[in-house]
Amino acid sequence: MEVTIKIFRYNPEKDQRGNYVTYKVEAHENDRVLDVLEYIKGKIDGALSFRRSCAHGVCGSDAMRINGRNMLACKVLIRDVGANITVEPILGLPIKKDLIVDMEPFFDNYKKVLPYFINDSPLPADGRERLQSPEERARFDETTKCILCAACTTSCPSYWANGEYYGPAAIVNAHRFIFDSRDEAADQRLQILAETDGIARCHTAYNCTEACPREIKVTKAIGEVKMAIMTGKLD
Amino acid sequence: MANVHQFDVVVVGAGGAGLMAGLYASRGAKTAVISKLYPTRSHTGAAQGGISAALGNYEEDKPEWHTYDTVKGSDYLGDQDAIEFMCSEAIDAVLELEHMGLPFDRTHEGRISQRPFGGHTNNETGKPVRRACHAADRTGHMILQTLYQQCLKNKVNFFDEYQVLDFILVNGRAAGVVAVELATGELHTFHAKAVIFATGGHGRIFEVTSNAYAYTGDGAAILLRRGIPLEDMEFFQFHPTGIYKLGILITEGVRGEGGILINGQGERFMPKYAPAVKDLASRDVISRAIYTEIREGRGVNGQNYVYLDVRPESVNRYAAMDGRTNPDGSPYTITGEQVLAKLPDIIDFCRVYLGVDPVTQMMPIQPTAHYTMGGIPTNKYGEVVVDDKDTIFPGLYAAGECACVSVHGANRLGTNSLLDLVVFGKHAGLKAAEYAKHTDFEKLPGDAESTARSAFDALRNGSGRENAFDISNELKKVMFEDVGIYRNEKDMTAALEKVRELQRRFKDVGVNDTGRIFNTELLNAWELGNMLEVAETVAVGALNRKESRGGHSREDYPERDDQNWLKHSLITKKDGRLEIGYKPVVITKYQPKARVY
Amino acid sequence: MAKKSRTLSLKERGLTNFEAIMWLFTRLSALGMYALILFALIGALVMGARNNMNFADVMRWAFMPNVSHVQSTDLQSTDAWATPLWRLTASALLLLAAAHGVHGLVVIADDYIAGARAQHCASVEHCFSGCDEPHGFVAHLDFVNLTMDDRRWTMFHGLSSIVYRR
Amino acid sequence: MGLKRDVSLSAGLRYRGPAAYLTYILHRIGGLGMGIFIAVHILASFVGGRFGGILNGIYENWAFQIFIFFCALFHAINGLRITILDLFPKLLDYHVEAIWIEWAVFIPLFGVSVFVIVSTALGG
Ligand SMILES: Cc1cc2nc3c(=O)[nH]c(=O)nc-3n(C[C@H](O)[C@H](O)[C@H](O)COP(=O)(O)OP(=O)(O)OC[C@H]3O[C@@H](n4cnc5c(N)ncnc54)[C@H](O)[C@@H]3O)c2cc1C
Ligand code: HEM
Ligand code: SF4
Ligand code: F3S
Ligand code: FES
Repeated sequence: MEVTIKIFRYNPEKDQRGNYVTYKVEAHENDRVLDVLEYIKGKIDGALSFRRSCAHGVCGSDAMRINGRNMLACKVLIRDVGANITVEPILGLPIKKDLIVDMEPFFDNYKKVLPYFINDSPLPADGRERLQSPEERARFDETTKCILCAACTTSCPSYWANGEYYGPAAIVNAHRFIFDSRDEAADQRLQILAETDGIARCHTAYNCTEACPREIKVTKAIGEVKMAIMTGKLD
Repeated sequence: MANVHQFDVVVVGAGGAGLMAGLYASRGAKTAVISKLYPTRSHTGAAQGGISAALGNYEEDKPEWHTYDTVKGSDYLGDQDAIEFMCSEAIDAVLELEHMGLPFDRTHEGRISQRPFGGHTNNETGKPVRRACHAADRTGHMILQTLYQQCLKNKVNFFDEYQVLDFILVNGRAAGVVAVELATGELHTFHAKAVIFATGGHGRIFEVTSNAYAYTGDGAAILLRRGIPLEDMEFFQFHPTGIYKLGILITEGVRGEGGILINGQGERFMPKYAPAVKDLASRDVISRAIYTEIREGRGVNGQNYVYLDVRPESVNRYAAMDGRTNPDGSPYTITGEQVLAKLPDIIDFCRVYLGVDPVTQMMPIQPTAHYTMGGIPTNKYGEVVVDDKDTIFPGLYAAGECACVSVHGANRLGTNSLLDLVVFGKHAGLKAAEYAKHTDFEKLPGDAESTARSAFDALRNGSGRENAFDISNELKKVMFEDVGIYRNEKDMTAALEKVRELQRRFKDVGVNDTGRIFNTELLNAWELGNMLEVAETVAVGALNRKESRGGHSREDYPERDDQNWLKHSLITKKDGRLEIGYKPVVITKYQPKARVY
Repeated sequence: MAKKSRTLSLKERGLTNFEAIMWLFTRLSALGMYALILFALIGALVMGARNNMNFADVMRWAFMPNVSHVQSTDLQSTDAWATPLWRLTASALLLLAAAHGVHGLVVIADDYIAGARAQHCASVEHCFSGCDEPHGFVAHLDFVNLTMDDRRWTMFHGLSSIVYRR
Repeated sequence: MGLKRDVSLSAGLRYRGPAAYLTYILHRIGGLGMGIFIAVHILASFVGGRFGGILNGIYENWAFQIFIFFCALFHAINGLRITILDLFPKLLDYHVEAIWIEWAVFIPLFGVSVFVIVSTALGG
């Protein structure tokens, strides 16, 4: 079938501002949008730039706005979006070129929530694993899935309004540790998230949950962090 | 030379191996980790099934069994000293990951949960043993995330989105690397005492592959050009279960949980090929079995695929037939919910890409190019060795999929790669830091960047008569069809000819994008150059090896030939031509014998 | 695997931060307003508002149980509405609504108006000082909170100044 | 080099978010509407005179009453949903249903009110 695809283009070395270029290409309905982009890059305009690596939704490289909504280009098929497609960079991060945005502010926010395991207590005497029941493990299973694709944070109206907001991705990654029964720094992370640019900026707009390609219930994770701050209970 | 950075140790690649190396090197030396992708985008994140270690959390298991299974899996081409080393370090390596916070699935006692995987057995009974430690079906993702997190915690220096183009060697020692910063297009020279390559594999030279776009063999190609040999390049693993046409991997864990393979006539065919372990035989065996079924007309609807069936009713039926039991002796059964809980990502892939729900439908699968067994030759400490006498190249290290220790020999067992990353990544990091401590910097040559720059210039100024996309597709097709699962003299000779023709045509590739900022067209073209380089070594190696062993099966030489071929091959590039040499296999405890499952 | 049931103190969990507290306050005040509105509505109906007022006025009373709102309808006597109970209810509702509303406006202002570059324009006092007792009081309360923190203070200045996108 | 981080209000509003995104926007408009207009209303009553009279005139206008009533009713009902879901995050699993319920409550209530306001305006 013929697909009409309108792509946001911006060449920092030539253009003052971005513009849209429309391409018409042949594609199969089971093709990924990423395949179409690859084809355009390979055969029509080699300069078209975007990030990609794994091509099956596990590396988080290719979050972009497809038909007005954040998705991974490698995880959405033509049959899901139809023959008229608009592809734009994700919102709220500086645009470097075409569909490539500057990810540094995103990773900077991520790094603020101490996104690493902290436990300074001595290891079990036998040197084996720290024990954790299957239930305790299940408590934070969902948020371990995050691939840091930024689809959530760049879909959040609060983040658009204010780039200082840590954003849903950072909170999701804090959640992964706050509710890990083996971790010992929940209080530090909660204090950070209780700050002005933390959870108070989330107004339950839900765009993040809808955007997450890993189907993490982002809003729910944020909600659990909020209630941990309000009640002090970590279960 | 405006952009010169100086570090004791430079790690190229930020996947599992690179991060582990970076973590350990930075404890003893000033270290930089350079990666063309953001670290968390590395392909380690795609690994699904698990990481092996004889923890014995469910049932008896021993490192010796693990060692033997790996030796057998390698079809006796693996170096047994290195394998023994890896399998005995495995337990501590996995526990260390747990101590770093990795969220493994748990047993009821709260220990790390394990699942069976192809080729891992109880050596006494010959039955599959639970050795693969897992975090649902995203074990690699969790390893990658955990290691990256630890690197952040320990303030490791990262250069994200810097693509390494060249290796600098001075007086036969490592002196650094040259990289391009994607965001600006500027070249940077990293002056170093020790360089660790951890750039991953090159599965993208095949049409149907589970590998990432980034798997273009950069590390191997860069070093090949600099005169370092590559070992056992003919050995490439085809994973039996990739999603039909797309190649996306369906983990072996599916069969570990009881999934079975069904041909177009609705029969379970693996008992014919591996009577003892059936669907849990080693990968090369199953891939060939599937191919044989397809070639004999028993593919589904006459097409190139068969089914993988993990529907609970099928699993339970066949598990009862096989007499499979739980650790407590009760019959093994599984429910739809358990399938969902244990394999969430697989279910998701099938729904998204196939519109198939594995809980109620069978998945169409086909073998997919998966893992690079060969690579940069190293010893068990990650030190690169350049000849048959294991002579060390001072200051140069390699770890992970780009390296060939060799612990995987002719065929890698599932879950052994993640183990390889962690164990040899760590030792490469330690060795490099130690080496740097006792060494001075080599003086940088004045024109360190010139090779990289001229490679770029050639692409920028190419005539443009040829299109890189077309060349790339032709390469992938010919490699998959003629240097794939089944190989023979005639087809491979033609394929090699084709690869060389493509190399010539590549000289006429021109890049349209003249910009500097994120010039992905230029970088992709450069990567294509690497793929062509690496593909040639694969074809040459495969054509040369006149026997069938592990992942290398020749129709014209169907038997393993220990008499003549129980040796590693080393391919070196001299004056633009590939030369083949050999190196003995280290055999300690296990004498080669017939490999039956 | 001993279950560590921990409860963190206010300070340990960061609930000393103004925004975090206000997040909770916004929710609790929402519930509070519901309670008061329901109370006022029932009160109005019990006092026979059905017979004396039209639907709109009942609503107006429920949302703003303020004597002046009754005055502007054509009731014979407003005495019943002028008891301390209703004055208290009215004040409480006004208090909650104003604190809730003012904070809400500040949140929106913070999102869409850049504080630092905002012109020095009509300040908080100009907006609120003319109001009757409860308003002035609540506005002042929030104002005190505002002045505690530079960022919020400048933000508030921005509130009534030109809209500027970051 | 590169385009600055720049999310205009219109770009944000064009984002195709889920149902909850619409309620988020309306909740803001509602809160903002009430906040500003109640403040002005009080101000107007206080200032009095001709100016105040004009302002109060706007308030008495039926179209304006519909608007402000929309603000108040929607904000109140949606605010209750948010409050409940926020305080019991487990219920967020049912957020889609919650929004359906919300509209089911809001539409009849608002419909009746509009009818009353309009008929009063026409009648009186
Ligand atoms: C789908 C899939 C599933 C798998 N499942 C399992 C499993 O269950 N168990 C198991 O044991 N193994 C599994 N494997 C194999 C295993 O995951 C890989 O072999 C392993 O992750 C490779 O890790 P690495 O660190 O060597 O490379 P990678 O993780 O791929 O990292 C390569 C790094 O090198 C960088 N790089 C590459 N080229 C350059 C350059 N020119 N300049 C700068 N940086 C560069 C990249 O940016 C990246 O950071 C699986 C593999 C795949 C594809
Ligand atoms: C029963 C009555 C009310 C309820 C249940 C209610 C509920 C809420 C809730 C829960 C929020 C938080 C939104 C968020 O942060 O995500 C909120 C915000 C807000 N409220 Fe109310 N509210 C009520 C009355 C009022 C009144 C009377 C006003 C005006 C004076 C008002 C003005 C605001 C404003 C301006 C916001 C900020 C909007 C935003 O952040 O998006 N509210 N309300
Ligand atoms: S939470 Fe989901 S959308 Fe957000 S960064 Fe992680 S994977 Fe991406
Ligand atoms: S979209 Fe934003 S406002 Fe909250 S629920 Fe998600 S973070
Ligand atoms: S390319 Fe990896 S997530 Fe899309």
